Amino acid sequence: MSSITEVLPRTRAGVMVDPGPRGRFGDHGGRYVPEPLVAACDEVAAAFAEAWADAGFRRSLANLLALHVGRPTPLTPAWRLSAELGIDLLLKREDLAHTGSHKINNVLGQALLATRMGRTRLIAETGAGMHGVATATAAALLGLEATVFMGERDMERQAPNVFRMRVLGAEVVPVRSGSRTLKDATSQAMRHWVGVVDEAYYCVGSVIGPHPYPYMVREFQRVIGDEARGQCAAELPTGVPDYVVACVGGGSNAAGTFAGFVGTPARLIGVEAAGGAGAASGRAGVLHGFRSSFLQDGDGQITEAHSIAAGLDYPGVGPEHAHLRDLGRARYVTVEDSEVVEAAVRLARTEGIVPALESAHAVAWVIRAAASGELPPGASVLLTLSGRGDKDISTLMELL
Amino acid sequence: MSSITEVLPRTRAGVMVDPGPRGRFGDHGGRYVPEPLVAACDEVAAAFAEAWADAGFRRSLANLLALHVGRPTPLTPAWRLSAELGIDLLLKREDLAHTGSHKINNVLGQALLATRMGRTRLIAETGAGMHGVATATAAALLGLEATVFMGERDMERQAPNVFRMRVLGAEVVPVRSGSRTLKDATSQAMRHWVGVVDEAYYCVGSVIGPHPYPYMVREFQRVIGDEARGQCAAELPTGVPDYVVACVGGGSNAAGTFAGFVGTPARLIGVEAAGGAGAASGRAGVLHGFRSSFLQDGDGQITEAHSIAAGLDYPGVGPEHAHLRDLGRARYVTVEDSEVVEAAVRLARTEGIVPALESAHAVAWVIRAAASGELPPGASVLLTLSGRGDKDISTLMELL
Amino acid sequence: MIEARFRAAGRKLLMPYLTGGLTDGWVEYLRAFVEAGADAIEVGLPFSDPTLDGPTIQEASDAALARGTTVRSVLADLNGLDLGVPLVASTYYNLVAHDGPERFCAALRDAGFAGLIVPDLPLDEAGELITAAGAAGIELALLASVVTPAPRLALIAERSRGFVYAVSLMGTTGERHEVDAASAALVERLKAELAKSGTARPVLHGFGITTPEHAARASRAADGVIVGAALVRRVLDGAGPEEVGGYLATMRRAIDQGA
Amino acid sequence: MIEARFRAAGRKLLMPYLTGGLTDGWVEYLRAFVEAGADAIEVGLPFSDPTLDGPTIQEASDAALARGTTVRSVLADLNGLDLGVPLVASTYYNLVAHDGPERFCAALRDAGFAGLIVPDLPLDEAGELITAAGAAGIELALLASVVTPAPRLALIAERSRGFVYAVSLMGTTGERHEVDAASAALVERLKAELAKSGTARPVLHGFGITTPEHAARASRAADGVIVGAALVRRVLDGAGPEEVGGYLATMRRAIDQGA
Ligand SMILES: Cc1ncc(COP(=O)(O)O)c(C=O)c1O
Ligand SMILES: Cc1ncc(COP(=O)(O)O)c(C=O)c1O
Repeated sequence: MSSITEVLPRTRAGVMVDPGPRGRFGDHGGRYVPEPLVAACDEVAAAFAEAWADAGFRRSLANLLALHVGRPTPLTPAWRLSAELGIDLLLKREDLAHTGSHKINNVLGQALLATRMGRTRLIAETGAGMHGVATATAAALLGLEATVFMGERDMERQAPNVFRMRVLGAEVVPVRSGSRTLKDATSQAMRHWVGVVDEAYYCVGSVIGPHPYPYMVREFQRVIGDEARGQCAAELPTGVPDYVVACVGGGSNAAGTFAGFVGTPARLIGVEAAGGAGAASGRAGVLHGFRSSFLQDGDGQITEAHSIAAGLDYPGVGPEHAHLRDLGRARYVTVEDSEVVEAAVRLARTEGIVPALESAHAVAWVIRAAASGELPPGASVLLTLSGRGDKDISTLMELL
Repeated sequence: MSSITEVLPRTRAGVMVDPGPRGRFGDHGGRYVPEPLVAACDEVAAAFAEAWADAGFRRSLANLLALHVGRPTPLTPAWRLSAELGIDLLLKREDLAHTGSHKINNVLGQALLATRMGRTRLIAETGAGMHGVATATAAALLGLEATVFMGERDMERQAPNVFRMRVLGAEVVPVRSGSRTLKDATSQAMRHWVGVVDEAYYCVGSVIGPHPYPYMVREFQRVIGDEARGQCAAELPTGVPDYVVACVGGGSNAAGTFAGFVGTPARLIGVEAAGGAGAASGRAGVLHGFRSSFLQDGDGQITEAHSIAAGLDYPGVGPEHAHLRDLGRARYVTVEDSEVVEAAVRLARTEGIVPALESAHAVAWVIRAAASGELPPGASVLLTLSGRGDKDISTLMELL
Repeated sequence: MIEARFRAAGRKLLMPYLTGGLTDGWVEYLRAFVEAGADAIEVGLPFSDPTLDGPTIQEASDAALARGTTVRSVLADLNGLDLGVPLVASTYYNLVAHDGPERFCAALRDAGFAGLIVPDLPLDEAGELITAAGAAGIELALLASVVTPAPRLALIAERSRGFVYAVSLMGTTGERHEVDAASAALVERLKAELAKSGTARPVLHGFGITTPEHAARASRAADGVIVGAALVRRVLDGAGPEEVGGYLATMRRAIDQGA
Repeated sequence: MIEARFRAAGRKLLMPYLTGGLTDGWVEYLRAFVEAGADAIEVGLPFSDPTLDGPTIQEASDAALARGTTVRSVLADLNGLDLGVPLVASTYYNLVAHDGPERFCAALRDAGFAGLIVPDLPLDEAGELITAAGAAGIELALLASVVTPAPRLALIAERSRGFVYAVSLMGTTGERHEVDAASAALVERLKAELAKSGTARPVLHGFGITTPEHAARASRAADGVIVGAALVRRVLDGAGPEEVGGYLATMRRAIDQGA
């Protein structure tokens, strides 16, 4: 037993574990919410702690993920792209999960929790619409109502997802304030929640928000990393990939992936949009209930993120990512919109997989890093393909 | 050994087996192609026979289906809809297969075969665009070119799939003749094939076309039925569902599903669009290289099918379905567009699954038959959900 | 009967094609064809889904059907007409199967047809129709293509009646810029097979004959040519019987001079 | 200091709110508020993402920021001004954290502020700011809500300075049609807690006070009211200081009569 612990580098001890009652990840995290929401957050925290310790709850969730979502998702060797890049690239296929992205893993967990707490309605914010679709889906499946807040600008660029939510019976509320994207949708969802805490459960879509959300969402997403770890062990001669790469908006797919590898020697790389790089270019700040790294101007005003990928169009990053960055355990890098579009098309044409533009950020970095030698020849790379590109098809076509 | 054979009803002996060198399913099937295509069909038949007998080929295909497509797809109990209908409904989730429908099962098989035959390009016809997307995907994955013929009318109503094919690098050729739907796209693909048999492989998208296509496509799709049979055995007290239901355009998802159950007592139900019911309302005829049941007028002219689901907008049905109908081994029923839309929305709102409008035909029949008592209370029903509804979202929204 | 007529012609053969019922006075085009020196005429019975035809004949089929043309109406239009050359019907198998081969062939015969071509009916599926056509006195001409292997070519040569239709290029009907080089080889192979079987059925070269030069070149090896889309195109563009017949006459001359 | 001033007022308290830097001569509104009988004034330091504010104050924040307003410019505008009533700053924690609590509080004090409200900083996270504010002589008022459980309410009562902000309804700032019934109960609970801890810090009732009647009703249980969106709405709609002050004066009268 002790030898296993010794193998882990010292700095990693206690990384990606329960952040304690105050939800702290180093300097980050916490619970910066108005007083009317404190009790609601407490209730969620208590319910989650109890549920997560309950084998019955875990079984129900695992069952839903297997029967309804199609987990485990495969680990696909990207043969042709690997050959072109001179590396060994493995794709964790969250694009194959029901509803088309990893968001459903988290949402089913939270929706089950909401049912357990006696709530009858889910509230959610959404950027790309994938979290909104996942929430609408979980609500339909469990017989709950759903209200989804979405920036008007995102509603335009991700129109099919708006339709999907409505077909699923969810109410989609356009948010017209600020940048009319994810940041403002999140603000609006929190405002709405204040008034309905008794009946509604706020289903946060990433590892952001007040405690316990960043912790809880990471736990619900760790199924990605846990599965991938086992799959890599079977697939790779070394058992563990040299690099583990995922895109980072709020950071839930990355957190879930990293959670499976944080105790291994794999290098963890989070890829942000150049125009929305909370971890890579942000400063310490507080928004949406948590302390983390945010884009802000010299006066401390949060600045608008700009990304071709609606799901990465967020000026901050989950608190645990800020912590992993501070620790040096994960590295956060950025790619430009143009690289992303190229990467999406390249993956489509080499592997027959049209990735979500969010996920294409991770692909873009791998392509660049393989070309520059930053990824050494022969390196094994696990990349979480967080979602499929159906929602982005018209954006891609316009740019082709 | 002999006892197993004896258990099978007499009429089922030899049903859904190899249709022999002339590709006959009772009175149906055959190979009605112009002389310049006879050799090409012979070559495909020989290559398929050889490949299908080759464990290495089967392994490669199974590998691709597992690693790339995400097979096996789950069998999802439709809990809430079952409760509402008073039956036990199980959904075979082809909507979760990579690219969003069962079409990929067949396409990967044929694309591997094309590679084996030294072809460098795939030709395909497509209606809803799912077969086209699957073909474009397989081509990208295996480094082939792809040319997809699609009726102009279908290109309009399934525009996102046109984009997907193009992003994947395929050439999409608009077909402006006739009804500008699947029938004409098929004609055009066959015309094109005549001129390029040496370099191109014609990747037919359903259990239609000249021998060996109906047989081969059924074999590549039987993975649906084989998986479902095993899953039902684990899930149902009786081991076998009372009913097995699938939508029928050309009939590939139904054929693949039925193949797994034809030797059981399960009743097989193929659901056609009322406006495109080749099996239920057609007469014997010959088109696109095979003899089967087709919609035609009093003069023997093929009439245009009309369905809200582009993938069912075909005036005929695969020859094996005509045969199963003649034998009474399967029954073919029809549903109206309006029932289909209602069924799609109902499934979305009870199970969180937005089905393809094609697949919603099967759901619509189950809903109707449960209400009318045709499906007795408590009946167990396996329904193949052939694809996801993303492509149909705008159609659904217009009608909601 | 066609074979005998052809042999009697003593020249390279010219068989123009027209889609039956294409225009109001479509039979007038047939008369003009005879005038221009046709040795036989192929009359298409329009089908909704002409899978072996290119854009021109597709358009003609659609136009004819839109006018209300049916197999019956084409046969009625030809009733009692004697053009002095054999008429060969061509259509897709669904129309044959619709009536059943026996009734279909009998109707053809009653309307004065001598032969039949069914491009989507390869040898392997043709048994029933061969029997029915034989019984009705209709000569069923089979198609051979440049990719047909030798043993099969022999069978086709043997079982074809009236003539053998040599599909010279890999493609659909329609106008082309040049005549395929492989065609001469196909024709040679066919003639060799026919010689082996002791018959001297003519081999007509079809598909893609667009200009008088094509016609002349193709009829060097073959016993004659079938000209379709090049004529139909002109009809669709509004040319009258005289004009279309005039064009056919230039082909006739080119063949006669070039051969 | 606020507490002392409030006690000295000897009447139910009225604290109007304005978003700092909202218009060119925004300080004139503050003067009008004093004229209308304000006992203190809450000045919002506009933040890009006012998550606890409803549409009116969101709009005001956006408008102020669009004019180039910053924390520094608001403080500068107030520099040297003595309105005769305490000024209470309100803002979100990011702006506090940006400068650091010490520097932020010192700057407030230098600009003449007496108090501070940070709606997204609950008790549990407030330790650092409580210390810094105390050191700078800024009174940090904490919020209490109708769902705050008893033991926590006691802590809030104990650690709040200047006054306690009773968030009467579950919702964001903004105009409402009626005053929530639960609010009186909250205020009673808060006063009981305050009494237990031996202090008599005033309890101000905020959120949703829209009409003079609301103000009168709310100030029956509470020691006074905070009025925000109802005033800001008028400013946004173009009303000048006199008009807005006039409206506030009707509230003052209603409170004084109704109480
Ligand atoms: C496909 C996909 N990937 C990634 C993201 C970003 O979220 P996160 O960083 O939480 O994984 C989104 C958000 O919408 C998404 O839709
Ligand atoms: C989702 C889906 N289901 C069914 C069909 C019909 O095809 P088949 O009858 O061959 O299964 C299609 C065809 O496009 C399809 O896209």
